[in-house]
Amino acid sequence: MTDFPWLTAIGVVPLIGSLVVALLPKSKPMLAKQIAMIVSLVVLGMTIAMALQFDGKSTEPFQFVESYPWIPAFGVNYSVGVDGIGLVLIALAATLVPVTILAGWRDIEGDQESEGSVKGYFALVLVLEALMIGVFAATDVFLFYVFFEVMLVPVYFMIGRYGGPQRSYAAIKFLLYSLLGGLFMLAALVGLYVVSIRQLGSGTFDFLALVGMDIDPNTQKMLFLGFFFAFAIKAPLWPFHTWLPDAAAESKPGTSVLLIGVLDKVGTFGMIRYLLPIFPAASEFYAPVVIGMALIGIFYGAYIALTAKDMKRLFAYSSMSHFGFITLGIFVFTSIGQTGSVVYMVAHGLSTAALFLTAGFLMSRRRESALISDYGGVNKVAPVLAGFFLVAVLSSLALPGMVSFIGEFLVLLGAFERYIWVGALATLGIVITAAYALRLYQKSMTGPLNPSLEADGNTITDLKGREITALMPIAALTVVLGFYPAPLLNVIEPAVDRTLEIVQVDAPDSGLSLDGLSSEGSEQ
Amino acid sequence: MTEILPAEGVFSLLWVLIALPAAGALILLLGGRRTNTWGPYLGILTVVGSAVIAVLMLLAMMAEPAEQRTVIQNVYDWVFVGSFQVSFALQLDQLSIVFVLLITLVGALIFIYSLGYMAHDPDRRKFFAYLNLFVAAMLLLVLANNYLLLYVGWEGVGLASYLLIGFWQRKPTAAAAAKKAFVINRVGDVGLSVAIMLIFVTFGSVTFQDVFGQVGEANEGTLTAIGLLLLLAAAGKSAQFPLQAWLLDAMEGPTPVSALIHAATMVTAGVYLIARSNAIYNAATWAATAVVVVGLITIFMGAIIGSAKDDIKKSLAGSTMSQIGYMVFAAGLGPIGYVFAIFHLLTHGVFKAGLFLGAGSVMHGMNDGVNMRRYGALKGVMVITFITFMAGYLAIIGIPPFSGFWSKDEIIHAAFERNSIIGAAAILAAGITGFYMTRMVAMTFFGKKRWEDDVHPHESPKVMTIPLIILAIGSTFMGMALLFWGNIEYWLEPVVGYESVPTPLPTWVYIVVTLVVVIIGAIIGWVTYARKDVPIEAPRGNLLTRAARQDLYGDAINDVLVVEPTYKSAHALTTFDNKAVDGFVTWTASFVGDLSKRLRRSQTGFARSYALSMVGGAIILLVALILVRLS
Amino acid sequence: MNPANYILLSALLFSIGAIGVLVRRNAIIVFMSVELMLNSANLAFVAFARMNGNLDGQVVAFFVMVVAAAEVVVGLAIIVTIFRTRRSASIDEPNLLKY
Amino acid sequence: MNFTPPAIDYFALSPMIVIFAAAIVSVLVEAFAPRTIRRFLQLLIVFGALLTSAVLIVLNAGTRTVTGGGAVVIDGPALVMMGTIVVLSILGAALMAERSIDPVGDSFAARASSLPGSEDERQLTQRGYLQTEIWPLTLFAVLGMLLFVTANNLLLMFVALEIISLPLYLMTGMARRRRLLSQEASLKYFLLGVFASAFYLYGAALVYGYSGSIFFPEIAQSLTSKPSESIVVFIGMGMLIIGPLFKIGAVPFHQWVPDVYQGAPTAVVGFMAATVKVAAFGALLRILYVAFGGVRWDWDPLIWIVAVASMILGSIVALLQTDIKRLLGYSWIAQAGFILVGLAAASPAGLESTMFYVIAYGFATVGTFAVISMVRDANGEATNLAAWAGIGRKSPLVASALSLFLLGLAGIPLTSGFVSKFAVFVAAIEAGATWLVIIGVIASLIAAFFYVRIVVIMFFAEPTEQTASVVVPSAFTTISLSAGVAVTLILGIFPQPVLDMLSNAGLFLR
Repeated sequence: MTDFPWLTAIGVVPLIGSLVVALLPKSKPMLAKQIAMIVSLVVLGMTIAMALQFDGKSTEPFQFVESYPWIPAFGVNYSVGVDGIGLVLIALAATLVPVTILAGWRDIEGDQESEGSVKGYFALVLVLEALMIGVFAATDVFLFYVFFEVMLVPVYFMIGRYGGPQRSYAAIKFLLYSLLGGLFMLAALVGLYVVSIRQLGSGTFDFLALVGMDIDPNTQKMLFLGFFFAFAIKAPLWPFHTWLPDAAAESKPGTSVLLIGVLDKVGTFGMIRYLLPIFPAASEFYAPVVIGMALIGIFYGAYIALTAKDMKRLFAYSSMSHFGFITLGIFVFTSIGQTGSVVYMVAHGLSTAALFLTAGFLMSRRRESALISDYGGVNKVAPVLAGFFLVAVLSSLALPGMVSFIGEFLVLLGAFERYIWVGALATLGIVITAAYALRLYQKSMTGPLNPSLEADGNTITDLKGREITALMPIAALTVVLGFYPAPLLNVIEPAVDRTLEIVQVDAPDSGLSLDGLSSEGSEQ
Repeated sequence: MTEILPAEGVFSLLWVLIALPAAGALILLLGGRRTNTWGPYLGILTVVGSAVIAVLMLLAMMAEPAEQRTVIQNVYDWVFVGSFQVSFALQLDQLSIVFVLLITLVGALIFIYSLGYMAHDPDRRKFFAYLNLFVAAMLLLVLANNYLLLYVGWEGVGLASYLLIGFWQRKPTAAAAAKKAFVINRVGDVGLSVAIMLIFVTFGSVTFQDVFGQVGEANEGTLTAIGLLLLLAAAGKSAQFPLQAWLLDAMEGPTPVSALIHAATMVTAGVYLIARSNAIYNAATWAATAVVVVGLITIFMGAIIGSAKDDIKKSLAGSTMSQIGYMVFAAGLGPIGYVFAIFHLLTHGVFKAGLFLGAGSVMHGMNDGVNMRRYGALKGVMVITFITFMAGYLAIIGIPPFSGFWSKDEIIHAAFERNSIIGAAAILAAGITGFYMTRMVAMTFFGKKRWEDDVHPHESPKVMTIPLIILAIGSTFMGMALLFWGNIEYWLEPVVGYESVPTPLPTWVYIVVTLVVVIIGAIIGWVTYARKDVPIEAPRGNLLTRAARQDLYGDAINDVLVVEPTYKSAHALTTFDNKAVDGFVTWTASFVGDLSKRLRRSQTGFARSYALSMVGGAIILLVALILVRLS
Repeated sequence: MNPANYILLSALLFSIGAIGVLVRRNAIIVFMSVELMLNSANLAFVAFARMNGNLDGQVVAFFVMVVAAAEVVVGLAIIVTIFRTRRSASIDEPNLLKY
Repeated sequence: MNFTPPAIDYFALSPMIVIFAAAIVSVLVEAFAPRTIRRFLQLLIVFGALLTSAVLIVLNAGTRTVTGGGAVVIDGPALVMMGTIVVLSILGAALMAERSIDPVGDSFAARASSLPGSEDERQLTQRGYLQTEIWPLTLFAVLGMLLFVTANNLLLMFVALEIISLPLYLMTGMARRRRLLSQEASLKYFLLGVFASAFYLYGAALVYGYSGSIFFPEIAQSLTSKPSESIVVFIGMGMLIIGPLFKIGAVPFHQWVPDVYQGAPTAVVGFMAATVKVAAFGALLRILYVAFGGVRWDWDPLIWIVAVASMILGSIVALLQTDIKRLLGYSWIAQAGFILVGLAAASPAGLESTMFYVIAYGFATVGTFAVISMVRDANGEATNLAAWAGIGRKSPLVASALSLFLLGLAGIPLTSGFVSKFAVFVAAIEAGATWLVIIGVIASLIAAFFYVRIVVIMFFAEPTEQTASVVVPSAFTTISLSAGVAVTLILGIFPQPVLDMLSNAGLFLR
C-alpha cells in the first residue's frame, strides 16, 4: 500500500475540475463539457489505479487511510479510508459520472436556460462526484454526515434548474424529504456524540472508536431510529419513497442516474456501514420491522410499476422494489445476504444507468415525452436502441448471466438461510418484476410503429456513436460481471464478514440438521 | 459408483462446445448489418463445429468403461461467498452427451433448413444470432454441473425463446406471446430458485454430485419440497399442467423455432431436470407421484387440444405437450422410467422436429397459411414433404418399426410395471394420439383441395427438404438403433439408474393392446377427416371440442385467477400510493400552510394587541414559573 | 408599618399603567401610562430601599427619572412626527405593517 | 472625614470610553461642523472609534475584572461579546455609510422631521440634502450594547438597555423611502420597547427588594443563602428577563420584530439585527447564569416554553411571507428559539454554543441585508419576493452569496449555521433536553422550507419584467457582504479557532 493520499486526491480532482468549469466564460459551453469529460475520466483512471492496489486479503478494516484533526473541539477528524464496500461504490460512482456526462452531452442545450447553465450543469456533476466519493470514503461519522447533507445541494440544483415542467416542486420535495431525514440523523448524531463523551471521556466521531463502545440497548434503539430514518428516506424504503418518482420524473436522465444509481446507495451503504456495526443490538431488535418494510417495498414498487404510464416513474418504482431487495439482504445478517446486497447495489447502479440513459435517448427523439403510450414498435426503426433497452430491461429483471442476478440471488439465498419463508416470499417478486419489465419493453419497443412517432417531425433515428459509446461500457460490465463476479466478491466479502463479526449474529445453522419445511430451525 | 474424472483429451474442449455458438451469437449481434451476407453461414458453422466435437466426445466416451464416463471441467470459480461456493464447471456424462448430440445435430439440421425458410427475411442475421444464443444456452443447461449454473442456461434458453417467439414483433400477438411465455416461465423459475436455495440450505452445496451423494442424510420432508419445487420449474419450461398455457401461443414464432425450441430441445429441459435429479425423486415418493399425475394430466390435455385445433402448428404444439407429458410421466415412475423418458425424449426430438419442419414446408408452399381446413390433397404436390411427414406420423403414433413405437411402448410397459390403471391411461392417450395425428395427415395431404384461390402449393427447395429427409430417416430407424445397438437403458443406467419389475401380463399383450387402440384411434380419424369432406368453416363441435379450441380455457383460468387480480390490486395500490402515502405528505404540507395562515392573523398590526400579547405572555410565563416553584 | 402596603400600592400603579397601555388609543396617554409603570417601579425601589436599609434602591429611582425624561424626549419626537403625517395621535391608526 | 474614590480600571473600560467620547464628539460635529465636511468627519469618527475600541478589546483579551464599583464586569464572555458587537457594528455602519446604491444618496430621510411627501421634503431631496444624525445615534447604541453585556448590576443594565433602545427607536424611523412604514415601525418599536423596559424595571425592583442588592453576585448569594425563597423573587426574575427577551424578540415578546424589520431602513436593520441580538443574549446569559445560576431548575422550564414557542411560531409564520425583510424577521424569531435551546442547557457548553450561534448569525445577517439593500427597482428596494424571480440568472454571484447565507441559516453543513446548530444541540442533549432537540429538528425542517423557497425563486423561476435589478455598490457594502460570506464559510469549515477562543474565554466572572 502506498502512502499517496489516493482518496483525497480522487475527491479533490473533480472539485478543482468543477471550479475550472464554473470559471469558464459562458460563451464556451463545448469547452466546459470537454473539460468535465476529461476530469471525470482522470478520476476514473485514478480510481482504477487505486482499486488495483487494494488488498483484498488485508486484515485492516480500512485501506488508503488518511486522518487529520478537523474540529478537535467536537472530536471531529477528516479521516477517510475504504473497505471493499466503499471501494466498489466509489468505483461505481467514478464509472457512472463520465458515462452520464457523455450521455448528457446534448441534454442541456435542449432547454432555453441562460447559456451559463451548460457549464453550470457539468460543474455541478463534478461537485457531486467529489461529494459522492467523499461520502463513501469517510470513516468519521461527522464527516460522513457533512457529505451526506451537502450532497443535497448540487442535486437540488440539478433537479430544480435542469428538469421538466414540475422541476421546482420535485426539487423542493426531494430536498425537504432528505433534510427531514438528515435532521433526525443530526439529532441522533449529536446523541451518539454525547454518548461517546460519557463512555470514552472525550467525544469522538471516529467510526472504529464508536464501534468499540457498547451503548445500552435503549439508547441504541433511539439513535438507531434517527440514522435509520435518514437512510430509509435516502434509499428510499417504503413508505418514505414518494419523493423518488417525482424527482426521477422531473430530472434529466443524467441526474436521475447519479441520483438513483449512486446517491441513493448512500442509504443502504449507511445501513451496512454505520447502523449495523454501531447499533448491533438495535439492529437486531428492529430487523423484523425493517425486513417487513423491505418486503412490502419489493412488491409495492413492482406492483405500481406494473401500472405506471410514465417510463421514468416506472423506473423509480422499480428501483424502490430493488432497494427492497438490497435492504432485505442487509438485515438478514448473513454474509451471503449482505454480500448480495452490495453486489446488488453495484448491479442496480448499472441497470438504472442503462435504463435511464436509453430511455433518455429515446425521449430526446420524441419531445422528451416519457409516456409509454407515446411509443411502440421502436425496434423497427431503431434496432440498436431497442437492443440496449432490452439489455437494460433484462438486467433490471435480474436475468441470470447478468450481475444483477448474482446480487439478487445471493440476497434471496441469504434471506432464505435465515428466514425460509421470507426468502421464499421475496422470490415471488421476480415474477412481477419480469411482468412489468417486459410489459414496458413490449409496449414501447415492439408491435406496430406508433403513428405519433412519424407524426409532427418526430422521427426516431437509431443511436449515434456517442450514445452507443456511453451505453456500451455499462452493458459490457453488466454481462461480464454477471459471468465473472470475482472482482466484486473478492473485495466485498471480507468487509461484510467484518461487519457481521461486529454485529455478532451467529450464522444460521444450515446443513443437514435443518428441517427444511419448518423455519424454526433457521430463526435466531 | 461412478467416479468423476477431470476433463482431458477431447473432453478438455468441453467449454468450446458452448463457446462456439456463443461466440457466433456475439459476433452476429455486435457485427450488425455488416454480417448480413455471411452471418447465417457463420451461425451454422459454429453449431456444426459443436456437433463435430460432440460426436468426437461420444466416441471417446464409448471407449471408456461405463463407470468412467463422467468428466468434469472446472472452468473458473464463479460465485463464492462464505460457504456458498459455486464454480463455473461443466459436467459431461452419459445423460448430458445424448442431449448435447440431440441439440447440436438436430440444431444443425434446423439451421440449414432455416437458410431456406428464412431466405427472404430481412433480419435473418438476427434470427441466426438468436438461434446460436439458444444453442449455447441449452448446452450450458445440460452441461452445467450444478443447479445454479443450470439456472443460467435455463434462463438463457428462456431468453432465446422469448426473442424468437417475438421474432416477428410487428405482429402484436407475437410480442404478447413472447412476453407470456417468459412470465409464465418465470413462475417456474421461482420454483427453481427456491429449490436451489433449499438444496443449498440442506446440503450446503449445489453441485450435483455433492447433493446426490448426501440425499440419504436429508429428511424426506425437505426432499419432497425440493422435488415439488423442481417439478414446478419443469412444468414451466416443459409446458406441463398447470403452466402449459404459453406453448400454444409460442407458435407465433417462425416454424424452425417451433421445431428446435418448442418441440425438440428446450421444452424437454424439464424432463432433463427431473431425470438429472433422479436421486432426489427416488427418495421422495410423494414428489415422484406428483410428477406422474402432472404428466398424465398433460398427456390428455395436450392430446385433446391437438385433436381440436385446425391450426397445424398449434395442433402439433398440443401433441408436443402430450408427448412431453409422456416423458414427465415416465420420469415420475422412477428408475423403471427415467431411461425411457430420455429415450422417448430423443426419438420425439427427432420425429417432432421432422413433423414441424414438414409443417413448415407445407406452410411455405401455402403462403404461410396454417389453417388445415384450407389444405388437403397436398400429397401429390409436395411429395418429399409428404413422405417425410408420414415417417414422422408413423413414428409419433408408434407403429413398429418406427422410432416412436419403441420408446412409447417402453413407457407404457414401465407404467404397467408400476400400476395397471395409469398404464391403461397411457394406452388410451396413445389412442388419442393416433386420432389427432391421423386427422392432421388426412386434412393436410388427403381429401379434396380446399386451397385459397391465390395459393399455388409447391415443393420446398433442397435446403429445406434435405433436413426433412435426414430427420425422416432418423424417425424411422433411430428407435431401433438406440435400443438394440446402443442399448440406451444400460448406457444411461450409471446416471439415472435402471431397474425392471415383472408385470402381471406378458409384455407382448401390452404391445398388441396398445397397437390396437392406436389403430382404432387412427381409423376414427381417417373416417371422419379423409372419407368425409372437411368443411372449410369449422363446425361448432361438441362441448369438449370447443373447450379444446380454447386451449381447455387455460388462458381464461389464468386471467381470472392471476392476471386480472394482479392488475386490479396493482391499480388499487397505485391509487393508494397517490392518495394515501403521498397524500399524507402533501396533507402535512398543506396543514402547516394553513396553520401559517391562521397564525399570521395574530399579527394584527395594532400596537396595543402586541402589548396585550406581551402582558398575556408574561402572565403565562409567571404562572408557569410559580407552578414550577410550588411543584 | 408594614412595607407590604407600599409594594401593593406600587403593584396597583403598575397594573393601572399596564391596563392603560392596553386600553387607551391616544399615543400620548399610552405613553403616560408607561411612565406610570416606571414610577410604580420607583415607588417599589424606594420602599425596598428602606426595607433593606441601603441606598441602592433610591439611587435607582433617580436614574430611572432621568431615563424616563430621555424616553419622553425620544417618544414625543416620534409621536409628533406620526401626528404630523397622519393628523392623529391614535396608535391604532398606523396599521400598515401586519401579518 | 476621609473619602475613598471607587477603584476604576480605566484601561479595562477604555473600549466603552472611546465609543462614548466619540459619540459626544460626533454630536458636536453635528452641531458645529459645516455640512460639506460633516459626513467625512462623522465617518472618520465612527469608524475610527469602532476600530480603536476593537483594538482595545483585543488588548484587553486577558482582562478579567470587576470595576466601576462593581457595576461593570469585564470577563471572557463579555470581551467576546464586546468584540463581536464592535466588529458587527463596523460592518453595519458600513452598510449605513453606503451612498452609491440609492440614486438620490443614502437610504435615510433627508430630515426625519419633515413630512413624508411634503413640499419641503421634495425640496430637500432636490437639494441633495443628506443628513448625518444617524452617526451619533449609532455610536450611542453601540455604547449601550457594550454596557449591556458588561453590566454587573440591575441598574446599569437598565440604563444600558435604554441607551441601546432610544437611538434605535429613532434610527428605525429614518427611512428615506416608504416613510410611513418606517415611522409606524418606529412608533411600535418605541411604545412596546418602553413597555418592556417597564416590566424589566419592576422585576428589578422585586428582585432588589428580595435580595437587598442590585448586584448580580450578591443576588446569587442571597438566593443560595436564604433558606426559604419567596415567590416574589421568581416573579421578579420572570419580569426581569422580559427586557432582554423583548430585545431578543422571543415569543411572546416578538411581535415588533417583523414590523421593525420591514419598516426600518435596510441598513439599520442589518446593523441592529446583527448587534442587538448579541448584546441581548449577552445580558440574558449574564442574568440567568450569574444572578440566577443557582436556581436554573426554576427558570429552565420558562426558557423551554419560550424557545419552543419561538422556534415553532417563527418558522411556521415565516412560511407564507411575501416580503423578504419581514420573512427574515420571522426567521430571526425562529433562530432565537434555537439559540435559547442552547442557553437552556445552563452549562459551559450552553454558554459557548450560544455565543457561537449569535456570532455566526450576526455575520450572516449583515451579509443578508447587504444583499437585500442592493436589490432594487424603480421605487427603491424591491423587498417583495415577486421581484426576486430569476435574480440568480441575472446576477448569479450576489444570488449565490444570499443562497449561502440562507443555506447557512437553514443549517446546511459547511456553513456557520450548521456548526452553531450542532453545538447548540450538543449542549441541549448533554443537559438532557433531547425532546427540545427533536422539536428543534422539526422546526428547522419547516424553516428550511422558506429559506429554500427564496433560493427557488432566485434560481429556478424565470425572470419576469418586474424582476428587480442588482445595483453595484461601493466599497462599503461590498466589504460587509464579503465579510459576511467569508465568516459564514470559515465558521462552517474551520470553526476550530473560534471555538478555541470561546472555550478560552471561560465562564462569567462571579
